[in-house]
Amino acid sequence: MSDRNAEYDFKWCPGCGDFGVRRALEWALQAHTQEHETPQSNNVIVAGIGCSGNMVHLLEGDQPFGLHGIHGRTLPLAFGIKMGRPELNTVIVAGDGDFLSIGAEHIGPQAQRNVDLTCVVMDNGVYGLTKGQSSPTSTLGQLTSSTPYGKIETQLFPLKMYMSMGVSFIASHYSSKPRELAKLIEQAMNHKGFSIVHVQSPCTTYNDTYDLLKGDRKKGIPGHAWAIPEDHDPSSRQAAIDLLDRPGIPLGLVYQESLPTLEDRQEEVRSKARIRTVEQMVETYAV
Amino acid sequence: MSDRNAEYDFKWCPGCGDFGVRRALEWALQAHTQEHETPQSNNVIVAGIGCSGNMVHLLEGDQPFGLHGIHGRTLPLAFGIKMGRPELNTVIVAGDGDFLSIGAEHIGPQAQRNVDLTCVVMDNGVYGLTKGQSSPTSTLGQLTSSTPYGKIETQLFPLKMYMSMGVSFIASHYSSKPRELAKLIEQAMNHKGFSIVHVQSPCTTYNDTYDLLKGDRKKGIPGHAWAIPEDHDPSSRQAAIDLLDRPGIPLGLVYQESLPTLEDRQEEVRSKARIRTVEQMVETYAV
Amino acid sequence: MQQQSHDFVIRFAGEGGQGVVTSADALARAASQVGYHVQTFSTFPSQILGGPTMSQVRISTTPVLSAGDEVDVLVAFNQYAYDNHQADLTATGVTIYNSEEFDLPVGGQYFGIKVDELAKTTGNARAANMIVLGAVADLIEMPLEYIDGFIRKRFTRGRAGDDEIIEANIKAIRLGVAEADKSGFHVGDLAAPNQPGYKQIMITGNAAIALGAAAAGLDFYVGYPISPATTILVWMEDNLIGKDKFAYQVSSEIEAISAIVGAGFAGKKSMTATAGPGLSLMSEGLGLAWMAEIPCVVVDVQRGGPATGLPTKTEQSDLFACMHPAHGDVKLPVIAPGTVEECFYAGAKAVNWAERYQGPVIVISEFQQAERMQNIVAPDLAKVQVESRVAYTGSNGFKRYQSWTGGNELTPMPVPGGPGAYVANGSEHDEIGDTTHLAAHHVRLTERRFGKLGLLNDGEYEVDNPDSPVAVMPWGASKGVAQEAYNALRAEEIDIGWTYSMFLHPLPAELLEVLKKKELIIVPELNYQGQWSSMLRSMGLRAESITQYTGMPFKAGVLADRLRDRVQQHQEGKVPA
Amino acid sequence: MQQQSHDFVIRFAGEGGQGVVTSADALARAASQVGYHVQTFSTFPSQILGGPTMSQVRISTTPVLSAGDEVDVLVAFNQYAYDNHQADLTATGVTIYNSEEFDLPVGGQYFGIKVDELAKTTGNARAANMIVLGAVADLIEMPLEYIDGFIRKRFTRGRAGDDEIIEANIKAIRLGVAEADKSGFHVGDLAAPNQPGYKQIMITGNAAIALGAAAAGLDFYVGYPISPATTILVWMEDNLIGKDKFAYQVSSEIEAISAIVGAGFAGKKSMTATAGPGLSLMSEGLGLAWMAEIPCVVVDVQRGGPATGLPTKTEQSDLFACMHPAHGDVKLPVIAPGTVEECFYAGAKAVNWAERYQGPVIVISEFQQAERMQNIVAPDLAKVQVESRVAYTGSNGFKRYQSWTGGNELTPMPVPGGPGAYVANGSEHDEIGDTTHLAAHHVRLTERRFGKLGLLNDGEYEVDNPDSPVAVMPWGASKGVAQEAYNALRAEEIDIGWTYSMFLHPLPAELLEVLKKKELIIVPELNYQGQWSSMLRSMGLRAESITQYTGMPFKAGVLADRLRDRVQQHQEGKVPA
Ligand SMILES: Cc1ncc(C[n+]2csc(CCOP(=O)(O)OP(=O)(O)O)c2C)c(N)n1
Ligand SMILES: Cc1ncc(C[n+]2csc(CCOP(=O)(O)OP(=O)(O)O)c2C)c(N)n1
Ligand code: SF4
Ligand code: SF4
Ligand SMILES: [Mg+2]
Ligand SMILES: [Mg+2]
Repeated sequence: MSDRNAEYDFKWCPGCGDFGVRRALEWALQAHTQEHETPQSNNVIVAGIGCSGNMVHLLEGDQPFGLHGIHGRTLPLAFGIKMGRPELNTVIVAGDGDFLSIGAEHIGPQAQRNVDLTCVVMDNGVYGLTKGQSSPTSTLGQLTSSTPYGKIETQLFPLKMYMSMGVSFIASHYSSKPRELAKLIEQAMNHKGFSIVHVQSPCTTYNDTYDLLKGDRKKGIPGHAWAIPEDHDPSSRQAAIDLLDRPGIPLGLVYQESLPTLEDRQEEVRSKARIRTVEQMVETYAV
Repeated sequence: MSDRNAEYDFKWCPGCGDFGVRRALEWALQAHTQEHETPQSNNVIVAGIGCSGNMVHLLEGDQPFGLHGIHGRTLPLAFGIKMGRPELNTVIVAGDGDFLSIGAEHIGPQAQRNVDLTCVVMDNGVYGLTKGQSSPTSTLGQLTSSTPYGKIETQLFPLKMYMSMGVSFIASHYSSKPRELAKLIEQAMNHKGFSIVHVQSPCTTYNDTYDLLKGDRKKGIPGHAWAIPEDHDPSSRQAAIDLLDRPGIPLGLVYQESLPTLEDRQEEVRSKARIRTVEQMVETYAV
Repeated sequence: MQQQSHDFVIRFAGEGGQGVVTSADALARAASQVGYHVQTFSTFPSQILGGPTMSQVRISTTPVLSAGDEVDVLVAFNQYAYDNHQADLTATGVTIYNSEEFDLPVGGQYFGIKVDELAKTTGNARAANMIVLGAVADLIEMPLEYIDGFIRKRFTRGRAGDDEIIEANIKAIRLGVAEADKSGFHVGDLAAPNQPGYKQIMITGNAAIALGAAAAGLDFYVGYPISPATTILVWMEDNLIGKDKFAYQVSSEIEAISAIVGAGFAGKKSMTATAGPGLSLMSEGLGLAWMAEIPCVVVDVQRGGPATGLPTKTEQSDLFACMHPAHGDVKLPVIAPGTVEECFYAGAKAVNWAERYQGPVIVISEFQQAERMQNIVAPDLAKVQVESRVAYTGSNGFKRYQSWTGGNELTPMPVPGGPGAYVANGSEHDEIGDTTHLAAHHVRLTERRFGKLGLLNDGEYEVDNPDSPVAVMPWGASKGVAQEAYNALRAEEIDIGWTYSMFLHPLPAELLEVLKKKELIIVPELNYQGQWSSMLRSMGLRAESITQYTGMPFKAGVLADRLRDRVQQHQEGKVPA
Repeated sequence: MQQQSHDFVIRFAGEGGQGVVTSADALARAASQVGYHVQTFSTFPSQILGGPTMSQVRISTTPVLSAGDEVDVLVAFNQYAYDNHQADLTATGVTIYNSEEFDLPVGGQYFGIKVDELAKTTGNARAANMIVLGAVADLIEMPLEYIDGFIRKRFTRGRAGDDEIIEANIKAIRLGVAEADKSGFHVGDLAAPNQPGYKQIMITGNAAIALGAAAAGLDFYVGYPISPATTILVWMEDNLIGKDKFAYQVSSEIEAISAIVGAGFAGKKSMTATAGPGLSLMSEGLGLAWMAEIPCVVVDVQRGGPATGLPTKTEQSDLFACMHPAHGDVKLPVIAPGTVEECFYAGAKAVNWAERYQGPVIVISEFQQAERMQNIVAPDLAKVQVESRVAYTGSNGFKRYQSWTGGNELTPMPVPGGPGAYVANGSEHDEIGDTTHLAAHHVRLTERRFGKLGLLNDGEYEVDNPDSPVAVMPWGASKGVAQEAYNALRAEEIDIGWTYSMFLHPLPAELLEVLKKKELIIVPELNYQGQWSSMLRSMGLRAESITQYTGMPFKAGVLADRLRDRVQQHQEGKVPA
């Protein structure tokens, strides 16, 4: 966290998309703490391993708590935090490799539990920190240091996968619009349940997709990214599915559904359960 | 493999669905070896850990090769076999816990590679071998030894997940119709690409769903399982998606798509690649 | 008057579902209620229903140290059971068999009972077990009122019909007695129990670990099913629930370890339990807990290994994996309870240690102890100390990962929601948890991580005959049988000492001093490599193992012989072959 | 005539992107082409672009054992580089700095060059590095034709314009020389090289491991990116491709280990490479390979641990994890190459061992060796033996898991598609691989699994001054620096012996005999716990460590001092504090 810690020796490359995402996250945290009148210390950032995850050390200003664990385990770590301390606003920051490759197994269970977590996934279609190997969102045929003859796996489409897994809040955006992105992240934090904000955050060094995303007005080349139309109804599953059948990167809230959260269901169980003191537990073994 | 090995001490409970699946698998292997005039030794069964996986020891008659590894890793083990030896007919037998819980991370990558594997998943909605805990396909609220107050996770719908992940052959059936099931498994073996035959294989001891699946004609109670209509077009993604939106368990071939397999793409790479002898590799380091 | 026996072993054997376990359970409870010491041992088949099962009860007037090598009374519910177990009978042992299932040639040391037929005559077909129990009681001359008392207690549930059931069962007992009388066999005369002056409970090793952890204030449990640890998960689902407490089944062991690290970071006392395969999957997560200094407890209930191994067999072969579970410089605190009673205190101490040194703690138990049932002194909860981490309460800007060079308390740990925000980091880090690769931080924090272990210096230990140059040092569930063997050798006046602690790491300092003086430390352990003696040697001690890797516990007699030989060799100055 | 120096250390330091590494690389190649021995050592920042970087070249007339403690010539591309590295200069050391970037007060042992400005005058801005090289060459009196020759070789690519480029670079060299002359500084007089009588290659440790494995017939490689092992994955993607051969990036280390086990089972020679965090994730899979007896190779290129640790630092702290990676009774063969040359033979031997004993083999290397570039004797491929498992060729009904009680060949292994179908099983099993829990099978197969290790008895080793009661025994990449320290002590006629093998398990039997005779074995190792000496002690040897856990390699001088002290203490009969 540069200002607190001059010594910290990682820096993002000039132009890295993660700069924009950091701004957006800082704004969202501010807005959230103000709205809920909670202290910054009530926020916990659970970071993946990657250039993206290093964000937890690069946030500026008043610091939240952080957990920078091991590669691919942000979700189960955050699940443990949230199951134990539901009142903490817990936010995951991770890359496409961390979240969708080595950590892929953990998305489904959180969706089925509808744990009240907010995930900010920084997708650059490449492994940045290890210097440019292919990731699940790299395109078929893409040349990377680990695919010298082109990637031979088809590209994963995370948004569709989130839908099929029952994630209850799904948003998509890119790093160049921090203000809009901040709003989405804030919405995600306020959503009661499992939220994923999937952000295109280009890697200027190994996979610079800025032009692709934005296109070129002068040259009349349309960008891959397109704003979700005003009239899209995010509460409609079918509308969301249709939206995701369109090519390119939608910008905005794709889907939001209000469902019981893990916390709600834990409370239900507690209300049903026969709650025993330790003394009573011992008694059950009396000879 | 009871007849070869009197000493093997695991038995399925009377009525276990896995008996029917075993028959079907034996028939499918026979048909496949006959059709392709390959020896039984060309078949490899990669088994998960569970009552279901024990099938690899219970197959009767002429024996294929088997790999009975560790819990949840059938797919990457089979991927290694297939990538190294594409000519081997490699079949996975695993349970819902093994395939969809601890092993869930491995489905996506095989789908994106379209590895030519056949998976026979025996879904009984419970962990059988460990004596009846809940699994991803247990229903919300289901009472099991590990959910004394009811399961508080929503149920996973594997067929929909397979679709969204791009699995190129998806079939669904149940254990009580071994002849039909055998046909599907045989089709899956013949499908060039990643095939999953998802079988409802009831656990008579911990989660007996026979009546639920079949219903009761006399009492006029309809069964959950229903035959996929003749006119269903398995080559249509949309048709498959619509089919899966209907409640209950479809019986038959849900979806089949012909795509390049991993093997095809490996060959492509080989044809592009600059292939070097070890001598030539050494030369590249000459001072 | 013929002299009395103080110790009997009764084994019930048959198919799963024939009441093998329930009969053993009933006998054990009946005996314990009147003050006998009991211990049960059971083996299970791999299959789910049916399959050959056995469950044996050892009844004694003094504390039971092991399951017992030989059987005094065998109850065989089918032919297979008789064929496979009769060899374990003592010379005077007698078999009771179910003559509705099979028959045996006349003239052997056995007699048959038509159990179900007789049961019907009591008006309660379910009373079959009691007929068997009656016969057993008669053979060892256990006073019937003991069993009657048990029956009254068990079936007095304030329901209509209780009395009928009680009457039927008591009648069944009498029918069994009559059968045994008819047979003319007599196995011995069970001495009267010494009424214990304390409150006792009857519990299994796994339940005791869980109960101990709960007693130390466990808040959070997650687990993934695996034999023989599953019963801890089930126990927690039933018991660890309440305000701010919860237990939950997760999707894998990788999720389990990650979740308890998350909960531990968030301020919760958290735990999971698994067996070898799960422990291997927790490797990276345990390294994270060590590196980021997060309190949590992992229970490893060992089974036969490696890999999927032997899920229903006992072994002590995960010790290396528990001490050094991950890459890098890591050595975890390891507590290895050796009795059902120690299981309770191990569970409690593990939670306390995790909180005290702010890191992961391992409890290593094993199959033979997991479902072993034993009557033990009821733990006095008032005496169970409950420790909680020192939570940071100051203002922000706290250096959570500051150097620590000793003292009786570790620097406090900030808790999310409170002051002192920092990053709990699995990469090497500076004082506030930011990643760094500077040598100075790696050096001082490596020393902090290992230095903290010095706070765990309160482990109890046992030493007997301290002046002997040779000592036996069992670990884990081999303790009881080793003690039995040791006692036998001491009775022969062989010069051998006893050294034991369930605290394998850190090893109590005073015990280490005792061990340094030994010319030879003999470690009986159930693994191939001799894992514990190998670690003792790496500490500079002269240790050697007596190993067994059959999947079964040691037998006291066999172990005594092997110990005797080794001690003699040593006395004669021979180096072992 | 002034006397000549046989050994120089030149360090280039600056921002990533300023040509630090390319300059070092050019100097190393130029020197090696004329027959000097060279070794490079570099450190990298955590960030991807820019950041402080340094790369140093040691040039010697005799084989280079370590990176070198002190620097003779420092090339500083910016102020930060000068400030952070000038302390490492020898008393007579000189700094060349880029005076376009910063300036230094007059009067120090340094001089500035306006590199880019001068480069332009050559008509080729890219020639900047050559100006620096010219200056360096002049300072150490390296004949210019050496560098000219290198330039001609490098830029003669049969393209139009080659000549212009060559000319410009040669001109740049002369400009650099002139600058150095102007400065009046002179560091020494580099002795002439001994033209090597053999073919040599210039290669890094990671590439050498990969090349060695390929030479032994590797078929199949999968890997997941992780520093410092990623370059092996990239190498394989570029090279391991052809009929029946393939390399592939998978989705995790758990998939990687599982995939190579699958491929190994299917008859392929398979390998993966990772670092500590990945090794921890491979724990369960390695146990499976051991249990089911599947040949495969895992390379662990160590970095600082535990957990995510220090990805760009060097450490030798994964040894425990490599030997005992999983729960249960497992002890894997471990090969720890100590030089770039040994990396090649370690890669080859690992593949051969895996095939020979039908199980997993570990190669343990480390960061400091991964990207170290060194000119070594070109391996004679004709001499590299290639072993393949004995595949079963008989009829069906073969007992793949039969008992094996020794001999010079293991029982054959059936290959899918061929005869002898069986189940490769991670649960304990009978002869045909069906799961069993019978003691007899667990006993005989445990003995088979450990007995097989006896087949790996062909490891080479080194012993020097064998009669000394004390010996130094380094392992892994600390070998070179330890040898340098050892040579220094021997030059002082201190009585100390040398013992070394890259084969840590199984340890060559003859070496073990030598070690048993030692009163003291001193192990210099880069970890906190003294992992190797602790294992030696568990083998009954009198070993002790000299540890360092800074993330940096040992310095030869410092190590020599620590060794000298320890030897003296021993001679004076002192027990170390
Ligand atoms: C278990 C493990 N495997 C591999 C690594 C090496 N590693 C560090 S970051 C990373 C992936 C980075 O890609 P991504 O998650 O997309 O993040 P990015 O750097 O692109 O933001 C990998 C493979 C690791 N630290 N731990
Ligand atoms: C790593 C690991 N964790 C847990 C287990 C214990 N275990 C054995 S089978 C099984 C799950 C069985 O459920 P499923 O896959 O549905 O198969 P079924 O028995 O229902 O056919 C589990 C958790 C194990 N063997 N290995
Ligand atoms: S490598 Fe790519 S992702 Fe990483 S910091 Fe640089 S630009 Fe950003
Ligand atoms: S427990 Fe269930 S799944 Fe397992 S064998 Fe019995 S019936 Fe089949
Ligand atoms: Mg990325
Ligand atoms: Mg199941």
